[in-house]
Amino acid sequence: MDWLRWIIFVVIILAFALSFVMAFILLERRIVGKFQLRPGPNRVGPMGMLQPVADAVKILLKEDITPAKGDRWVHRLAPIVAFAPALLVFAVVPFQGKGPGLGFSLDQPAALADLNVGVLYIVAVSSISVIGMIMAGWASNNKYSLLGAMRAIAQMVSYEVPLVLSIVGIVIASGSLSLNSIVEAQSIPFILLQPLGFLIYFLGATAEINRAPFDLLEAESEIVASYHTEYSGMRFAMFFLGEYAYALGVSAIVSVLFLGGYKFPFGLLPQSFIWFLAKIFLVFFLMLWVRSTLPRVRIDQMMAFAWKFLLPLSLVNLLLVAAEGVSTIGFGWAAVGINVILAIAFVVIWANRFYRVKGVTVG
Amino acid sequence: MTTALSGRDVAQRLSDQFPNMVNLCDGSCLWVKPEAVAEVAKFLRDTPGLDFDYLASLTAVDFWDHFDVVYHLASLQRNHTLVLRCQLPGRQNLALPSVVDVWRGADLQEREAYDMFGIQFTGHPNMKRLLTWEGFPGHPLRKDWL
Amino acid sequence: MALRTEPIVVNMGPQHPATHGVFRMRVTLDGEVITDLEPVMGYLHRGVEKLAEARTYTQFIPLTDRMDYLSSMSNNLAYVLAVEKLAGVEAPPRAQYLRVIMAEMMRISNHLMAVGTFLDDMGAFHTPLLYMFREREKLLDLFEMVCGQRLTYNYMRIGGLSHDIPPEFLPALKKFVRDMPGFVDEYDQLIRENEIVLARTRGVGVLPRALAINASASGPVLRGSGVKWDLRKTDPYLVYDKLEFDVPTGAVGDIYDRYRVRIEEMRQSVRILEQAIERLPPGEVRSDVPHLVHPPRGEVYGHIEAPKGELGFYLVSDTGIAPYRCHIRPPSLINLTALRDMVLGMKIADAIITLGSIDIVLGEVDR
Amino acid sequence: MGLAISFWLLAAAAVGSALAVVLLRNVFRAALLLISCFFAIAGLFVTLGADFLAMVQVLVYVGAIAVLLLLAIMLTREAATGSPFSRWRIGGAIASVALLAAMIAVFRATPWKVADQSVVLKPTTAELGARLLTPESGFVLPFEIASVLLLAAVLGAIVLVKEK
Repeated sequence: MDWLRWIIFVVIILAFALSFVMAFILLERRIVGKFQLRPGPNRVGPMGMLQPVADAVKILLKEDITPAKGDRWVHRLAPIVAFAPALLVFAVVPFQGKGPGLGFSLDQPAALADLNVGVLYIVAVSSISVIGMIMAGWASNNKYSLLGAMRAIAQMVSYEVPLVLSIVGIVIASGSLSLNSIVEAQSIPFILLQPLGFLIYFLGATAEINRAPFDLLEAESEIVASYHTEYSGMRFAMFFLGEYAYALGVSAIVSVLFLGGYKFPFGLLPQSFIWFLAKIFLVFFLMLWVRSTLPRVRIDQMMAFAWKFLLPLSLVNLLLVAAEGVSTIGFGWAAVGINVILAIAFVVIWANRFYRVKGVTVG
Repeated sequence: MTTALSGRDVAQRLSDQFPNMVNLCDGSCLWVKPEAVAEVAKFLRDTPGLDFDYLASLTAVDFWDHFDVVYHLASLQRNHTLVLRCQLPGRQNLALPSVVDVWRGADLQEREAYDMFGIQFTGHPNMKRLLTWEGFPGHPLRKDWL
Repeated sequence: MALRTEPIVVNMGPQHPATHGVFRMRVTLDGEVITDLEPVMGYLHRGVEKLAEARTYTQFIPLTDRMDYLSSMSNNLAYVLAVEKLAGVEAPPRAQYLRVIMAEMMRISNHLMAVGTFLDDMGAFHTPLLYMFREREKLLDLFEMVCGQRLTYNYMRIGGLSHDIPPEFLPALKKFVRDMPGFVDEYDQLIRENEIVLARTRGVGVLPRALAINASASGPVLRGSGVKWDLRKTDPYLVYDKLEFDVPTGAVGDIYDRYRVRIEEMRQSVRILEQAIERLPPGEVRSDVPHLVHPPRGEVYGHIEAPKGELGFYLVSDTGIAPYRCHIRPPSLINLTALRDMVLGMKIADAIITLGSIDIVLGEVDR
Repeated sequence: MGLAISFWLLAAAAVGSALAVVLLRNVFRAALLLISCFFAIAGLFVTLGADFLAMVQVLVYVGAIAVLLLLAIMLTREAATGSPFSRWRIGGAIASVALLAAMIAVFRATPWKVADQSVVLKPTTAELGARLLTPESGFVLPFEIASVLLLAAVLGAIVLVKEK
């Protein structure tokens, strides 16, 4: 019953993605509120839980505006192009593995499609959304939007490189491009085995989905709302939801690639999708923490960070992982020790050098 | 404590350099002729002992038959002040040299004075209205503008 | 082969999230690099100087509140000091000390707002701002205790204050003074060593010392450029010559220096507050000055060190009950003179934080 | 059957958007349609069982090349009003027809192998890697030469930009 399985999974993924996006929006506002010594939205429903619903209703009733001198069709299409890939990412994310789990057992991995090129698929699909942003920036006929679109391109093109290179380390260690196999390969979570890779991926992904401190695309103090300045109502909501869907997607991918996905750390408890969801929340919380703490970097600093800091480090990481793979060290606890120490050393040394190069004296 | 230089003392120092350019001086102020104001300003800024490097305030006052342009100068090195004034007779075609080249701080203040009183500062790089819009009727701080 | 790009002219403002009000910067960009900038203002122009000519000296006090509405007390103070100088009256000692207390509270409150919004402009997503609002709130409560208002105080009068402080004010202020240094340290920890803040602010928006003086900059902008010039020291008014405090200065004149100067000034203001509370004498708070002041013919330029810089009032009297001419020297406006020089060749993001570091309030820029 | 339908749909989409790329006067829209053409071709790769190739097609052509193309268009003036090369129309037409003729000739002359069974979807990544980099297949040298070439291109680009 292949068709039935597909339909069930499409429904599951849609329900999962949309409900989690709603939850994330609320969570973000509540948690950031706590960071900022204020309660956050707490009036609509118990503990403000219905706030996203109220917002959604409000935003759907708003007028949908198209700029008079903009490119009307591109303007209308852009939110869809930006939003759809966010959902496509979840097609290959495994929620639970084959075999016995907590409570019930599955005869095959719980994913819509356990693609053999799953990692490549994710990278390819997530590079599409930037086209939606470019379309929006162009079609709005607004200078802030255009600046935002140009920033989007610069950001995407630069951060894609270290991002992919850090994934290659994972692929070498697990010997597969399939996400399910990557999870299965993590008897030791890859965050321990490749701490440097995790750092690079997390920073790169944060930049790719435009979250602080790399949220230059939505730098409201500089370019207002950049590419979605001219959007309102439903179409604005699609951009907004798309952003959170990407945050959800990145959280899920980080959980799968580095935190062992649906597995409980070190197999102490049986596998379950519950652990996976918990890890997603953990990664998302990390993003919130960064966002509510750090100021924004400048565009040239962000580019320099990608090319002069992340890229060399990702090459070092790749070399390290490959060397361990072909040598007798392998990917065991010995490698964990070596990599953690080396990661700390490299980050410290390179960070100092990075700032010296930029001529910034600290004191 | 800031000392306010008397107009008379400064007028004496000016008399060699700028004969017949000082209209009037008293204990607090120094009136110079409008055409000399930029040179006098430069002299006040560059002469050792005076060192008026800081233009605290620049404004104008409408006295019906004439306008006064008032410069409040200060010296951050010597901590003394001076009030320099310029009398512009009449109500039409008011103009005097700009002191932007001497003190950059005059930039926006001269524009404001132009906006509010209609006094042209010749030599100002960007003599446009500052607070009201282009095409605003009249100059609001004149006494006859109601 | 040289790469050529099309310059874009962007009108930042008057409605823009980061221009602190209705202020417009006409920016010419080459990519992200600023090649030209022209500040455009006047959207909030209310003709305060003209209004002054139609009001008695006392009636004008509430209007001064509405200029720099983030430091209304300082505006009150600058105005009444100028009028007192013109009319030749003086406030009783208790009023003088209370005025110092109000002015320094106002300075802390203003700097909290200035630093907070500046970090906000840098994209710190409101967290530092809300931390600073926590203390500003306490200050506003104190002001409310004194005069019943939280924003526009109208507390100073010619020859003193409108009324004495309530009994519960001093204990509350003492508690604030005791706690505040800890909070300033907290802000400092939050931001001072942050790599991103350093990378964004060091060497950005530099206002060299010579230009700062020549462009009539004042307040933290001037001191950030390394000029030790504070009217409280150089031309003391009220009882500042009896109080001990330091004038912090920067070294380079970049955004970071201005930010540091503001943080240090908060510490110094707390010091002043401590001493002023200790020495606060008993007695009247208002000398015998009639409501309708008739100053003798003449003119006066009175200036104080307001939180944003030198706030001057130039008053001309024709012996009438209203000033013949009232000119205000707004520090916010004049500090903008050098904005173009500070941001030329920088990135667009730098222009925003440079503007934030100058700390303007449009009510005062436009009056 | 399903494969055939999707093949024809994708082919129609690819040809249609490719035609639109050439015929549209709005350069930005033309570039967007070029992207849709790339997608259709990626889809064709999927129907042929070349999963790795399809993903690389999206990643490289859509994610990198098309995006840079859009950047170039955004930096161009008057991009919405039409292409400035229209006076080369006749020459362009002749060149395209000649190219098309050459390609048809090559297609017809090539002895195509026809798969004797239906396509089996199996992972091609490992196979591709082995073909490229094992000594037996002999693609190691060309592979390295290509990378040296790319490095030279990158260095050249840096030099060009530095001149400014």
